[in-house]
Amino acid sequence: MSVALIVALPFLGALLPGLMIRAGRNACAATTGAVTLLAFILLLIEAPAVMSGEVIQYRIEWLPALGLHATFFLDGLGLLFAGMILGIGLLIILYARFYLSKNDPMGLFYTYLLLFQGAMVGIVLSDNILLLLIFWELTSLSSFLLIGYWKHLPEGRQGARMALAVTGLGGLAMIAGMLILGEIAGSYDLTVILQHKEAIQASPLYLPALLLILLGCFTKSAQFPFHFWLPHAMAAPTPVSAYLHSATMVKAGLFLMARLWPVMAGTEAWFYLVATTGLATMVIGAAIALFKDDLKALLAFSTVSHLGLITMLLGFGSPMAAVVAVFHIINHATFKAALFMTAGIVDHEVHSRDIKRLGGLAALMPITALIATITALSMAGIPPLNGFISKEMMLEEAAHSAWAGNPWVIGAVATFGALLSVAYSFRYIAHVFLGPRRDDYPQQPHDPPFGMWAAPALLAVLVVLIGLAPGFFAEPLVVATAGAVTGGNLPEFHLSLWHGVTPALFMSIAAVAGGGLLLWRHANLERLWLAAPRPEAKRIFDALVSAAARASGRVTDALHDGALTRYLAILCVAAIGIGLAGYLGGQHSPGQRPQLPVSTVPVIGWLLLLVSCLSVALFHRQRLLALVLIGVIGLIISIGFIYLSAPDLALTQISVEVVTVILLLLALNFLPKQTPQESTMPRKLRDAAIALAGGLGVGALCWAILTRDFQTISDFHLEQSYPGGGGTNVVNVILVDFRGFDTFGEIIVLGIAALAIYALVETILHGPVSRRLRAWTADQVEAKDRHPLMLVVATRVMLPISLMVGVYIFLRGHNEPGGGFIAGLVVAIALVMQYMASGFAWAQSRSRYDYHSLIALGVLFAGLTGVGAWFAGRPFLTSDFGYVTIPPLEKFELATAMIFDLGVFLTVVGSVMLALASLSRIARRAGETLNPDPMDIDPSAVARDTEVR
Amino acid sequence: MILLVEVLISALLVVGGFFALVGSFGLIKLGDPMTRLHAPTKATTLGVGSVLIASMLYFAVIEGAFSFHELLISLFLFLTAPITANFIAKAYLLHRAQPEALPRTERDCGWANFDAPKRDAVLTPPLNEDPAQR
Amino acid sequence: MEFLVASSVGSLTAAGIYLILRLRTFPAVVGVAMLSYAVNVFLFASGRLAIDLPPIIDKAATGYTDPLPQALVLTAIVISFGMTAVVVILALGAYLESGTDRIDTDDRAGPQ
Amino acid sequence: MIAYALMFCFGCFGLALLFNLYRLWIGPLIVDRILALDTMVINSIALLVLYGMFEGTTIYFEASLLFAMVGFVSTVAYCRFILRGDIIE
Amino acid sequence: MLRKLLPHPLLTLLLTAVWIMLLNSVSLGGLLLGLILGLLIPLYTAAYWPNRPRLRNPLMIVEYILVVLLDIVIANVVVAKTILFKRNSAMKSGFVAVPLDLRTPEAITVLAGTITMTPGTVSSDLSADGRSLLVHHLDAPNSDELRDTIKQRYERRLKEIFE
Amino acid sequence: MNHWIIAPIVLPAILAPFLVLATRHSLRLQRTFSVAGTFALAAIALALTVAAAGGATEVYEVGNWPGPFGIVLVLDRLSALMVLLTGLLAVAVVVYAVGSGWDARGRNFHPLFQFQLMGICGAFLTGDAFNLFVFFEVLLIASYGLMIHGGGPMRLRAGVQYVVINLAGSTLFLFALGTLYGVTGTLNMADMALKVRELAPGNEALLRVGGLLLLIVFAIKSALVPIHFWLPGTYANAPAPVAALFAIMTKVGAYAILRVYTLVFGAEAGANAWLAADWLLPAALLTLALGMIGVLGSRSLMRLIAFSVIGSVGTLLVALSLFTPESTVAALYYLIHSTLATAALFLIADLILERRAIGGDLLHPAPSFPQAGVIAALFFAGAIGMTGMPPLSGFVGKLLVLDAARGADSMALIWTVILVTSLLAIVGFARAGSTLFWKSSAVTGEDDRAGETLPKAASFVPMAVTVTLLSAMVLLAVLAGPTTSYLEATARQLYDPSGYIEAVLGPR
Ligand code: NA
Ligand code: NA
Repeated sequence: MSVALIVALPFLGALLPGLMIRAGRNACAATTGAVTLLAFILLLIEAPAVMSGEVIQYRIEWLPALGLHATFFLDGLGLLFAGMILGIGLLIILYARFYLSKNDPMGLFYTYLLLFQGAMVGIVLSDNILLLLIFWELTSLSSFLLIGYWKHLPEGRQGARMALAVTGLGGLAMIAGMLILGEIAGSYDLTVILQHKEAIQASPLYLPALLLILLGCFTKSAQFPFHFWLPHAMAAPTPVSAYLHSATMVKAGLFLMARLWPVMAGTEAWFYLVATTGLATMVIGAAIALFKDDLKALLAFSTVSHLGLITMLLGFGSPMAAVVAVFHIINHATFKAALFMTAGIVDHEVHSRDIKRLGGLAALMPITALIATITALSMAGIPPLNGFISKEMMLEEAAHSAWAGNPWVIGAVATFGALLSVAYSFRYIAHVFLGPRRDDYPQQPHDPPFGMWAAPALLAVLVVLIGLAPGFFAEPLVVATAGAVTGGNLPEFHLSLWHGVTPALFMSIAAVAGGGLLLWRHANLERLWLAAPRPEAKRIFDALVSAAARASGRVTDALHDGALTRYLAILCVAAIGIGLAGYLGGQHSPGQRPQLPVSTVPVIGWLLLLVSCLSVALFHRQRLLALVLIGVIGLIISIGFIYLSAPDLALTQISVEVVTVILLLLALNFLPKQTPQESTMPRKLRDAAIALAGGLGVGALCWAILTRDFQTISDFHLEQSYPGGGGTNVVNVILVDFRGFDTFGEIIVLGIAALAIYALVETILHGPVSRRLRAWTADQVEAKDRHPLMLVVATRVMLPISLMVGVYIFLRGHNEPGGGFIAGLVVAIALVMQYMASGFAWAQSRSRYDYHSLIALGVLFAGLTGVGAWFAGRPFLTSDFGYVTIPPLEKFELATAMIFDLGVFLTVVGSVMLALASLSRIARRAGETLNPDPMDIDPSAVARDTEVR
Repeated sequence: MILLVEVLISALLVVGGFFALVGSFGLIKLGDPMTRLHAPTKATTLGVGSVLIASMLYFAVIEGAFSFHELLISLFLFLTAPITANFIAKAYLLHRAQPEALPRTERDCGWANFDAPKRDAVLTPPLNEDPAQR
Repeated sequence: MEFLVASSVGSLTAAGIYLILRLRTFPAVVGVAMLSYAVNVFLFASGRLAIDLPPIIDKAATGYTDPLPQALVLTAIVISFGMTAVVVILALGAYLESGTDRIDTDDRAGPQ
Repeated sequence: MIAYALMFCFGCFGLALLFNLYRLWIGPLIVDRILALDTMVINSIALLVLYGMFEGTTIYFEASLLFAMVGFVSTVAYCRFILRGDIIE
Repeated sequence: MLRKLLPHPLLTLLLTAVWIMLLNSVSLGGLLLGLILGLLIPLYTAAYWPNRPRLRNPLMIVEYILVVLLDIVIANVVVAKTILFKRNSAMKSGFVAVPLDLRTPEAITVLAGTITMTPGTVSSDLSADGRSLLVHHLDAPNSDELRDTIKQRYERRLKEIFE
Repeated sequence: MNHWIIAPIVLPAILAPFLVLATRHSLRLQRTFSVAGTFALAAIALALTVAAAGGATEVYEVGNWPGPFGIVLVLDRLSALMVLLTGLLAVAVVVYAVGSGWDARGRNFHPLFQFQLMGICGAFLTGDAFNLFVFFEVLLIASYGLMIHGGGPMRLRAGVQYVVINLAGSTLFLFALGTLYGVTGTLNMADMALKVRELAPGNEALLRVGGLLLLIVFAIKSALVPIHFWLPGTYANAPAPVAALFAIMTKVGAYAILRVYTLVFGAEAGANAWLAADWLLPAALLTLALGMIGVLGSRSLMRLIAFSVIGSVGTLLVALSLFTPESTVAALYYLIHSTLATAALFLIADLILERRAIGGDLLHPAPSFPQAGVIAALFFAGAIGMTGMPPLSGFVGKLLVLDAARGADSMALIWTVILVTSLLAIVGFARAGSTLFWKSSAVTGEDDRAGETLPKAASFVPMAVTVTLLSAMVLLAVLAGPTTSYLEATARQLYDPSGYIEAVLGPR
């Protein structure tokens, strides 16, 4: 339980700093510190048991489907890392309290810091590798925030993004690696995985898993060639650099290598990948560090170098090397965190981190100088400090390792690395603190307040103590930790300052001497270094990312440039292609259905249709003509429907077509009347080819279906129409009864269309369009009479007759072709006729129906008819009907379906009229005037008027 | 009697077909849109009219069920055909005819196509309110 | 007869496809209308063809054509009418707002 | 006899439709094409009536009626568009 | 009161007839429903037909219809002959203005319709004040004669019916 | 018969006309009813989900006509889940729309919104192929109305494109349905499944044509490459709350694919089993790749999010295309997640666009804006969700997808694409976020404080909604166990369609 709590505490506490900042900066820091301290204490409570070899576990079931569980375990390795994370974390919190300026949002900083801390603790205490992945990614995210904390600095932004990109890449690789590992081991639990060394190393998937996991580790731990992100992350505030980039996050990779050491290490692949990478990183990092003038950059690359060292040790695969690795991890954490803090102090006091502008600070800030010197000497590996011991042991291991059969390569290169390390460490001391006292500092630097140097001082003390008495101060922890790393087969060893006269001693002496020499000739070497061509990692990375972004942008823009016509062409080709593939992919036998005979008139109709289709394609640029042709096609299709026994379809088709044409004409009035000739010939040919392919495909499909027999469910509808649905027009009974639900949806579509049109017109009329419309002038010659007398008179007679026809079609629909929908259209067309004759305004002023309400009522009628069935305990839309006889009249039928159909009727009328009304508003905004009279000239009215007026 | 009616029906059908054909033939034969307008408006109405009468007779006598639908269709056609012709003529006049070439109205105004209505309607400014909302 | 219907559907489709690939909104709308004609006939034809067998229950009838596709087509006609109405008004609105009736936009710079 | 007459009549109206198609194709004015369409509608109505006689059924009459109404409205609409631009003003 | 409930008695009659025509059968129920609709629908549409003219001489309508039907038949034969046998260039087509004495819009419409449906003439436009009718003739050697025929044969009768 | 099954359709279908009829002139009343109705819908959906969790497939025979002759609605775990997701999303969106005042920027927002919900719920519940078409149309036409809500030239032009492409899609839907009916003679999906099993071999080719055309239709809806083109323009130009609601729209396509190709073309379809799988996987991988490339390559915020939607659809369909119970669990989990993530991101984008006076939608540095800090945090969280990083549910979802791909023939390819595109997304979102928030603060220095003057109350509701959506993702991650066990049961139901078929057609 407490293991889980140690992980959870930083997360739970993460909100507190944000809240406490109102109580002041001290309270904020204290709260953060208290949370961390609490976790640290919990850890210490468990420490004795762990040191004695116990493993503490805690498990919460989370996601069995995946094998992802909240399981934690605490062993020596976990203890060391968790202790480091929390312990150094405490010091960083203290340090940051004084480091951050008043302008920096401190609450946010501590929140991020706690999040990061929790994620780190999570990594080192996870027993489930998927859970570990989660924490792993969380460290990337929280470090992104921490690095970018000073968001106004471009370096901070770039550094944060680079760190995120690189560690993100590694994290993703690791996901794959971990999943493979889990696959091999049959579990995602580390405690289980660590038992399966043989199975894992024998698996063919071992190498991919290893590569992927190492990619994650190397990126996180800034191993060559992924070392470049680390220095740029140094744009972060110094506490962040000290914490993330020396003590914790960069060690996550090391931790994982150590964690998986028992099952992954010991193979050739492991050795060559890990040891070589480590060695290379150690030397390259050190070389770069030597020539960095920025204090933090120097320290950053020194960190890279030391991480390489540790990686190399882990790569050796021998238990003793692992022991050394663990020991150096501890030592590095102590001196490097302290060094970062001294660098921060210098920056804070002098306002510069440029070595070239520093020097002689020992006299001005003696305490800082002392701390820096001790820790830097430890970094250089000078006795009697802790760095010396672990470096000696490292050189010893290096001396005993052979690379590709060559026994001295590793030793030599490692010594060279150590030599460089000595050089930059001495440089840090000599060029910053020693030398003549300078007077060109903007203000006199002096030692900071106690709170700021307390933390590094404590670490410096540790550096000395471990150096002097490693057996007492470090050995138990190293034993416990290394025991965990090596999986129990720990060699006999003893940590001490003096190892005797070993090859390592001579290597060490060579390193110190060579390092001194290098520093002495530093100026000359620097000239050489600067003159030498070397890849600037940041520039490469930036170029890579921006090239990727640019390429992505180009691909994206090229594909998604808004050319709908191309999108549609692709859609058509895709549909044709997949249809063809489907056809070719299955058995096909030609149909056996006898075909209907062909007589002359249908052939003529067919000819008409074909010619009209061709004409539409050819003449479509004359838009009015295209609409006339649409009219022709609609007419022929309607006749076709009648001929082929579908009278309802014919009625619907023809009336829908006329309303469509009217709508299109209304819209066309404000659109260009001609389509310009702008397609190139190849394009036309391409489109024609697609069109022909589509036409052929659809035609062939239709033919294939028409010529084969089939069994259909509609026999039921034919049988049940009269007895069950109470109507002889099966199509209508299907519409209002069997599949009334479809019709319900359909009228809603219509209603929505009208509402959407209305909303659209409303919106555009309230926008800039309104102004443009006011300035609109007709683009074609206009006749002078708006409402010719003859049409007005004719419609006066036509309207009542048409309404009669509408009622008739409505009433007979259940038994004969017709129904609510067609009736609605007939009535709408009759009204439209009236509107065309006498103008919208006049006609509208005669009937004050609210079309919105008509639509709503229609849908409600239909819907409530459906709901009504609930009260009879029946499902939605269950119909009922009965026959009524009132003498002396004939028997007639009453059906609930009629009410439903009435809803359909109302919706249709309302929708059509609302759409037309909306369009006429555009015209009105375009300057059209209202007509108070139904016709332009009424000769009889003139006679009457002269009397009245 | 039946035979007589059959002959009558057949004759009507033949006449109807013939006139309809002539009407549509005129539509392609005649040379100028205004004259073309004559062909379908007249010939076709008689063509369709004959067919409608034939149909009425047919259903009444041969099928034994009176049918009045045809009357209704005729009513519609007779009501609409002149209006359609009038509109087509106006559309033609607007774009193809010179107003000066037309005979004078012998009134103090021109033809409605080219001259604004004499007793002009009192035009009101555009309303801002939405007619659909009233 | 089957051939006539199938080839009609094919030519309606071809004309429709050709038109929706044009560069202006109006031809596209006309193309959409053509396509809905095509698909309505296609859907209707999926119930096979029959002459003078309307699905009106009648003792004298010798058979009935499949009523179900007819009902489906009716629904489809109405729906495509609604859709056509919306798209044409939308095209008009876009033209009035933007001053162009080109159907392709230039999305490369992203929306304003 | 009626059957022959019907056939003749079908033929006439069919041919008439072809003539209409020809006018529709060549135009040259849009007015010509509208006229062709209008004539087509009227010829179609006759064809529907003939078909009703041929099949001995009256269920196609509503369609003829509707054709008449709709043909009128659409012709007027096309012409009004030419005349005034706005067909409902 | 009665006028409000029965704004168009003739129309009601016409609509009832239309209903029977639609039903295609005569039955008591059908007649009743037709009558009800014939009463209701004009109540709604009356607003669209203000200033309905009163027919002065309804019986005259029958005579008029017979005359016109006869003319239509003749006109068809004449036009058919013209179309089939006359060269396009030989046709004497052109416009003629017919001044109107009629004032009622309904009457003018009927006249214009009649002209369109009868021999070789199409009513093409009205004058801006509605008192002159523009008629196109397909093949009329003497346009004055044509105008007189129109006025004598149709307008006179309509004047009697409507005004 | 349980009438509640149809309630998610009938409630909005009645509410919408009621809004038009009774409350058209009062925005306040509209809001009250619309919000209340949406909450009621969510509550009903929750109850239905609880009912469905019992494991029985419930059928509602509309009009009291038995399947396959009438239209049936089917409530099983999958449909219940989808309706629930719709309900919850709708609550968030409607509250946001009201809180941000978006609903007042045009007419008829609430009726259109309710109709949209009706269409979506209908599509999830129906057991009839043609009825599915009808509901697709309902939800589409409502979405047209919503998409152009508020107007503006770019939005309208994008609207035209959206509508035209979908009209083409609807046409294709009917072609597919016609073909399937022409071959099987039925429209009921359960019945169709049976008919497919007994199909004469000579009809196979036509059946496949129909089935694959249908796939194209659903692929358009779910924005699968190469027919995804409509999505960026549409989502980038739609009003943000509408775009947030559209988060469920692509899922309708995914749902339909899952339903049809497990039920009709499932294991027992003989030679036509798993008809969609071979096509779906490569397309889904391409979708994922193009989507995330788009995230990296976008120069405006709305487009970036739109492309991330495409990417997430790709991930979802990759999982779906494997057609195993495990992959379906992963797909459905990811579906829930990506719906929440998409919605959250669009709402966050709206918060940004509402405040960013200069620069608008473009990813260029511009002066900082009020409340940038809080919104940056929200954006960061949203981006974490979308890119699939912990602790939000995207990470779990991605792990599930990767895990489900284990053992598939193309495992290496799938893993590579998913992981590499994740990196693209991470980099893309990081660039966008740092440009929007970090560079912005650099442009004017430190006038973040300007935000403090803005009335906080006005932005409380929108922010609260956004935070709720983000929290929902955390919750989804925390409750991954129970969620996946529901989804496992769902997948079991899907891969053994006999229960569904028996429920619809009776025992045979
Ligand atoms: Na029912
Ligand atoms: Na319908």
